[in-house]
Amino acid sequence: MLEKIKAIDKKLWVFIGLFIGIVFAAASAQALHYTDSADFCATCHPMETAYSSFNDSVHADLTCNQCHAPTDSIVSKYMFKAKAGAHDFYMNTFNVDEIPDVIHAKQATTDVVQENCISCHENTIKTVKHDAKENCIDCHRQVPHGKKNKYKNDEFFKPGEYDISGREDGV
Amino acid sequence: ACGAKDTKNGSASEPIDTGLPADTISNEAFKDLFPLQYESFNATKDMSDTKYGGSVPTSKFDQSKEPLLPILFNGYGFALEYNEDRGHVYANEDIEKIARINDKSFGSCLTCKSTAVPQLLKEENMGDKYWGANFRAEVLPAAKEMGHSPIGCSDCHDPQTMELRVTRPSFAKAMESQGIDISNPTKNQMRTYVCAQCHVEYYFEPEKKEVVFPWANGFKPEEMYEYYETVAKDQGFKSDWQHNISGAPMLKAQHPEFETVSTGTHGKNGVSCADCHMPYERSDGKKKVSSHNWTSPLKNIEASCRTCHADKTAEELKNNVESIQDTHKDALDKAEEISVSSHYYVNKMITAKAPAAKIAEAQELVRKAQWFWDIIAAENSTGFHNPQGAMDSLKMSSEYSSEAIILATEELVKLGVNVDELKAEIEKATKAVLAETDNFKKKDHATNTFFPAQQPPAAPAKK
Amino acid sequence: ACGAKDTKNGSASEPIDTGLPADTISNEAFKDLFPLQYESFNATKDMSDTKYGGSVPTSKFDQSKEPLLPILFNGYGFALEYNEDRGHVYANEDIEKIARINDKSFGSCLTCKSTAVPQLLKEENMGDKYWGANFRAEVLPAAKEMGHSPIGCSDCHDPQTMELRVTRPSFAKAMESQGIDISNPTKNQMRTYVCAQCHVEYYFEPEKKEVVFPWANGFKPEEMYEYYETVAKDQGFKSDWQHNISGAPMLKAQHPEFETVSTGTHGKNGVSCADCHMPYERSDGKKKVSSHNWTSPLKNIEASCRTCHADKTAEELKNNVESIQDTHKDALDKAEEISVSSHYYVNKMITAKAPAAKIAEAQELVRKAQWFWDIIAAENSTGFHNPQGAMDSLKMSSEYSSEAIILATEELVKLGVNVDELKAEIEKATKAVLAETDNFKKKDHATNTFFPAQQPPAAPAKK
Ligand code: HEC
Ligand code: HEC
Ligand code: HEC
Ligand code: HEC
Ligand code: HEC
Ligand code: HEC
Ligand code: HEC
Ligand code: HEC
Ligand code: HEC
Ligand code: HEC
Ligand code: HEC
Ligand code: HEC
Ligand code: HEC
Ligand code: HEC
Ligand SMILES: [Ca+2]
Ligand SMILES: [Ca+2]
Repeated sequence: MLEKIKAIDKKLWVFIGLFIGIVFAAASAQALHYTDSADFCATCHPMETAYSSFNDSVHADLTCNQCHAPTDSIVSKYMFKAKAGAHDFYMNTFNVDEIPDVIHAKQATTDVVQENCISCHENTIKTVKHDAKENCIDCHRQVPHGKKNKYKNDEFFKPGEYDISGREDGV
Repeated sequence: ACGAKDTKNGSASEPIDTGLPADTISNEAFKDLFPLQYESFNATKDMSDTKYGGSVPTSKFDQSKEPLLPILFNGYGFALEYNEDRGHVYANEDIEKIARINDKSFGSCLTCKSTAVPQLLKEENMGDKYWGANFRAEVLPAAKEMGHSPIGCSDCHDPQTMELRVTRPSFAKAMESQGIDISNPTKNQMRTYVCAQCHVEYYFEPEKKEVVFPWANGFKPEEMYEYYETVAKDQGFKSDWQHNISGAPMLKAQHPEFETVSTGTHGKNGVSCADCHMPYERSDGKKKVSSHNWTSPLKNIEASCRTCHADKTAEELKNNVESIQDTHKDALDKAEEISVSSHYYVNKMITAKAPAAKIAEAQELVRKAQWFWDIIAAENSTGFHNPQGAMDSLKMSSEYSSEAIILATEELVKLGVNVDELKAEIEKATKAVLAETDNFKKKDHATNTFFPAQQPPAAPAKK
Repeated sequence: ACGAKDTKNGSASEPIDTGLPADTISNEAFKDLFPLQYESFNATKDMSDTKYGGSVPTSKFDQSKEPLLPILFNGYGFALEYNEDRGHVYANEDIEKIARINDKSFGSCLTCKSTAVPQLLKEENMGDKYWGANFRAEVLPAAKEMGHSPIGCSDCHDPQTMELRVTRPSFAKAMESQGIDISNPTKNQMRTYVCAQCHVEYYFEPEKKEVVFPWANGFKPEEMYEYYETVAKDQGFKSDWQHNISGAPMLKAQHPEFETVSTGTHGKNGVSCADCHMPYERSDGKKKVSSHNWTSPLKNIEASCRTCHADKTAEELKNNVESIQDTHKDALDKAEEISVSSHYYVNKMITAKAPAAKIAEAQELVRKAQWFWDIIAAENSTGFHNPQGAMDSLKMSSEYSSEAIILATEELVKLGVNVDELKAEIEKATKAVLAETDNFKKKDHATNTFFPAQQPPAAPAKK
């Protein structure tokens, strides 16, 4: 077991290196920006519900990483991005069997996102003690992925033609 | 971006052509086309339990379940054998084995067990004769002949396009009787409707023995009861059986999962059966499929509940459910206990020769009381599908049982009956039923010389 | 976390110094410092209603509320006058006016109405004598003298730092009696605890008349009842009053909002009172404040509910609440109706001279039955705070009332009493109460020559 964890860890670090390498090799500011964007994140199947639930929220104009990567300094941002990105990429490519059925935020994500809520909304939360609970999303449960039917797209709610035996219209 | 992209194989939005004949009814025909769903379906073979639910074969008469049932269903097949439900894959095996089926049972019983039913119902096969045809002699052999499966793909999917569909005609008729428009359902609704063709309360309309769902007045227990008192009675359907202790004309309630969910918190908020019971699973690592392993969602809270309740841990969710269920189970036990007493009180009215009109009045109350707990006990979520609604019904049940006992007490005391002795005899009979270890014999201890049977022997079980 | 960073004004981590004396009790002293909260607090003057709640002054005896209460509380002050609650700002006005207060009432009654109480309780003022001191002669004048406010800032805030605080000692004692650690509460908990010092069930411990919350065994109705049967009885507290119809030793239940929420869905999920009843609001267009306009959250669903339930419209949420409340209200009405009958049956037992032991047994059941509906009726959310738990308690109430009636029926018939006549007389008395238009006189019709009063006249109301 321990062996396995170590092995994974090693592979993962190789990936992190690789990822940083790729990112800095591509080097253009645009590439860096692209890897923050919703378009980039959504290239992965597992990110779909996150994308679609975000896409029709008031936060749809943001990039994913305005919430999901540290924004306090360039260094912490790219360190976090590289590690998280490498992990996602690694899971998606080499460890598909371990991808959970429903993806949930890890503690690091919760913490980073929380800091970002605060930094954008400083003005709002300055006008009132806006700190009753541990995290913003303890109240704002639907920001931006929390809709209870988030994996149901419009198609789920479109009236359709279905065969229902015994129905008067006989369809 | 690719949010709209299809992650699942064979989804409805991108109609597929399986190449299978339209009348395919064997699950095995789908095996190679949809190996993941097929495998998942077959996982309903697995047997494991949760605190109140799960799929290990268990008699409902067990001490931990509802040990008073052999008294409460006395005189009916349900006092003979009645089990917790388990995986879909066992449906045909279980109905063949169950002691409730006898040589007089008819076709209707197969309606929710076999993929052959929609075919049998076709004019060119049995047509409307299906319902009343003999179960063992005609219907079951015909279904086997066709190579049927237990609750299979074709019950819910068009075998050619794999679109969801409803194949049992009773559903559409009943929805329309309530005035619900089902002409253009959404996919979200279909994810409930496919289940609602079976997981519902029903009775056999007396003429053709057709399966009918009593929904014209609504889905609540009191609305369905109203239906039985009006529409069903007008049709000539008066009762499922005559109770062997109270002699009351009884109704047997059945698995009203759809009705209960619909009127509860989740249903009102548009949550479908499939949302909880068929969560998306990453079956072979890459592909997401809808789980076809219908069982307790508590076995896979991460995928089923936490899709919507991500702000809670699996442990918290399990505790929430169990605390609802604990409260519910205590209340159900109590309601059944009072119901048992009411049956015996009426038995005593009969033997003490109380006025016939009073007996009839008490029997009416006993029938009603039993309906209101049975429609809850027969529901398989131990209260979770609708905590408030279930408790409301149990409350009404206790009230009606008590009314019957009050009425009986008045008459019995007038006739000089010793109520303390009566209570002692009830306790004695109850204990005898509980003490019997052979489930099939439990029912025999519910009547005795003090409480003689009120039924001519050998009334056949119909449900 | 939000809480850890200093992003807010006047937060706990960045203590403010108001410059006010530690013993400030007047709301007006805070007016200039916190004009927005002050203004919001004063908005509790507004009067408007929702389907079941709201703040328009209304008698609980109204046809649309609980018209049977003058029978059910007969012999006690609550049969004289009992109103729906309204804004905090009216607390002192309402207690001064209420007919339940008389010359024998004592200090304890002011405990949850005035900001002077924590000061009065100090050794240098009245100390422990406060509780039992005369309300009109001693306590109220002392509070006025101090310049008290109705439920004011100092009840929940430290006047110097504005930190949340609990000022009524009964709360801490009761939590500790149940073994709940309150030594380091979170802010989230404090947002409930400040309310839980008043919105709770209580009784007056008989010696000092101190306000006590009966929580040692738990927060559920049956656990509090158990407390009254054990701890309270050992202290010498047997009942709040003797019922004027059944002669039973009764308990009066009071506003158990905290107990009910805590054991319900929201409470178990860590939602606090302030989350729903004090949502952040933009008061002057710029600044957000916590609403201090405590009233029905249904008047401001956008801020109160939709912060957490943003995936539902305000309309959907309102419908969800009202459908829970409709179901609840019907069940409550029914439970009260059966409870009324049980009181009259026992009255008849007394006049028909049934054996004393049987009367006592029936009275015990009547007491218990009333507790189980009253603890629900006295709760102000019409079931919403805990739909399943409330219904469970109503169910138990109906069961106990019925047991009393069953017992009574046996004895009465033995004594040759005509039960039909008894029922007719119950209906007559009930109708007389309902027909009376003067709320203060309703109670007088509950007893008559058929049902003579069981109480010596002029027993003073204590609660
Ligand atoms: C406005 C801020 C914000 C934006 C923008 C945002 N997210 Fe999130 N994200 C969150 C929050 C908040 C959570 C929940 C954190 C928790 O549960 O502790 C979350 C959780 C997630 C999760 C975990 C699964 C889940 O649904 O809870 C994934 C995956 C995710 N986000 C991906 C994305 C992607 C991809 C994008 C862009 C398409 C994106 N996020 C944009 C705030 C944001
Ligand atoms: C290469 C495919 C891929 C891409 C591109 C991708 N993800 Fe993911 N992501 C995954 C997989 C697979 C997981 C599940 C990993 C796990 O749970 O261990 C995941 C999990 C997550 C989680 C939840 C776990 C956590 O760390 O909290 C978040 C948040 C997330 N991704 C955000 C993003 C964001 C933001 C982007 C774009 C900057 C992005 N992802 C791009 C595949 C991807
Ligand atoms: C990069 C900046 C940014 C970040 C990070 C961010 N937000 Fe926002 N937020 C916005 C913007 C822009 C709007 C839209 C403002 C408007 O339209 O008035 C908004 C609107 C909102 C609103 C009000 C709109 C509504 O009706 O839903 C809430 C509540 C909110 N955000 C909460 C959060 C929370 C909670 C987080 C962290 C999970 C967060 N925000 C993270 C920029 C941000
Ligand atoms: C105790 C519950 C609670 C918590 C915790 C909470 N909020 Fe709010 N928030 C509210 C309420 C209530 C509103 C007002 C909603 C309305 O008026 O529609 C609100 C409004 C907002 C708005 C909308 C601002 C506006 O002026 O319309 C933003 C942005 C916001 N919150 C951000 C945050 C952030 C960031 C955090 C974490 C630091 C946070 N909230 C934590 C309850 C909370
Ligand atoms: C919100 C989630 C949810 C929805 C929606 C839901 N169920 Fe359930 N269901 C549950 C839970 C939780 C249980 C209890 C399982 C247990 O006790 O282990 C349950 C139990 C059951 C059982 C008994 C399972 C067993 O373990 O024996 C059946 C059958 C069932 N549900 C059918 C349905 C049908 C049919 C529908 C739709 C009409 C439905 N359910 C909708 C969550 C749900
Ligand atoms: C009791 C009803 C029922 C039965 C029986 C059933 N299915 Fe399904 N099936 C569903 C539902 C509901 C969905 C979800 C449809 C959706 O949301 O698009 C589904 C989805 C599917 C899909 C679409 C992909 C996915 O996983 O969501 C395929 C393919 C499928 N089923 C194949 C089968 C096969 C093969 C069988 C027989 C072994 C079968 N089904 C039996 C109800 C059923
Ligand atoms: C054709 C009829 C039919 C349909 C359609 C149907 N069921 Fe069932 N279901 C049954 C029968 C019969 C059983 C009991 C089988 C047994 O115990 O032998 C059952 C058992 C169950 C169980 C209990 C499993 C266990 O582990 O105890 C669950 C859960 C369940 N069904 C859910 C569903 C859901 C969800 C749907 C729709 C997606 C559905 N069913 C559709 C007839 C049906
Ligand atoms: C598709 C979404 C969805 C799924 C899946 C789901 N729920 Fe819910 N649940 C809801 C909604 C919507 C509500 C209503 C309250 C709300 O809006 O938050 C709710 C309410 C609840 C409540 C409070 C209601 C009550 O009756 O006390 C509990 C407890 C709960 N869910 C547990 C579960 C459990 C356990 C499961 C899995 C078996 C589950 N839920 C699956 C959407 C869902
Ligand atoms: C309208 C659909 C429907 C009809 C008609 C129907 N059943 Fe069922 N049956 C179900 C469902 C759904 C279950 C699983 C839920 C449960 O057991 O409560 C079930 C479960 C069973 C079981 C397994 C559990 C048990 O009760 O011991 C048996 C056996 C059974 N049925 C026999 C019969 C017989 C015999 C008849 C005819 C008298 C019949 N069924 C008619 C839907 C139906
Ligand atoms: C989840 C939201 C929620 C929580 C948490 C909550 N309440 Fe309520 N409360 C309501 C609703 C909704 C009503 C019903 C209002 C109506 O009928 O108009 C209500 C009604 C009330 C009323 C009667 C108001 C009136 O209009 O007359 C009081 C008093 C009250 N609650 C106190 C409390 C206290 C004290 C707590 C904490 C122990 C609490 N509530 C927690 C939502 C909540
Ligand atoms: C010091 C005692 C005390 C405290 C502390 C207290 N309340 Fe009250 N509350 C009362 C009294 C007394 C009334 C009734 C006043 C009247 O009707 O004259 C009341 C009435 C109410 C009402 C009914 C208003 C209406 O419109 O009908 C609500 C809602 C309410 N309180 C909520 C709360 C909440 C939430 C808290 C905590 C944040 C709280 N209260 C704290 C004593 C208190
Ligand atoms: C019944 C209890 C109660 C009473 C009375 C009360 N408050 Fe509050 N107050 C609260 C609660 C709860 C909060 C929210 C605290 C938090 O979450 O930080 C609060 C918050 C505040 C805040 C912090 C800013 C804000 O709006 O959240 C101020 C300032 C404040 N109250 C002033 C007052 C003043 C002035 C009065 C008297 C007019 C008063 N309060 C009366 C309970 C009360
Ligand atoms: C601080 C968050 C929060 C607030 C504010 C809140 N709720 Fe909830 N609500 C929850 C949670 C958590 C649940 C449990 C189910 C879940 O996880 O979604 C829930 C469940 C519910 C349910 C289903 C439970 C049941 O008893 O049937 C209803 C209905 C509901 N809420 C309505 C409301 C209404 C109406 C309000 C405003 C008066 C409100 N809520 C305010 C968090 C909140
Ligand atoms: C433990 C706190 C507490 C004590 C002690 C208390 N009350 Fe109250 N009182 C409340 C609360 C909270 C409300 C608002 C909720 C309600 O009315 O149900 C209230 C409401 C009232 C009301 C307005 C509504 C009504 O009932 O007509 C009056 C008048 C009143 N109380 C009088 C009294 C009297 C007289 C006493 C002493 C016998 C007393 N209170 C003792 C907390 C208390
Ligand atoms: Ca089962
Ligand atoms: Ca009110």
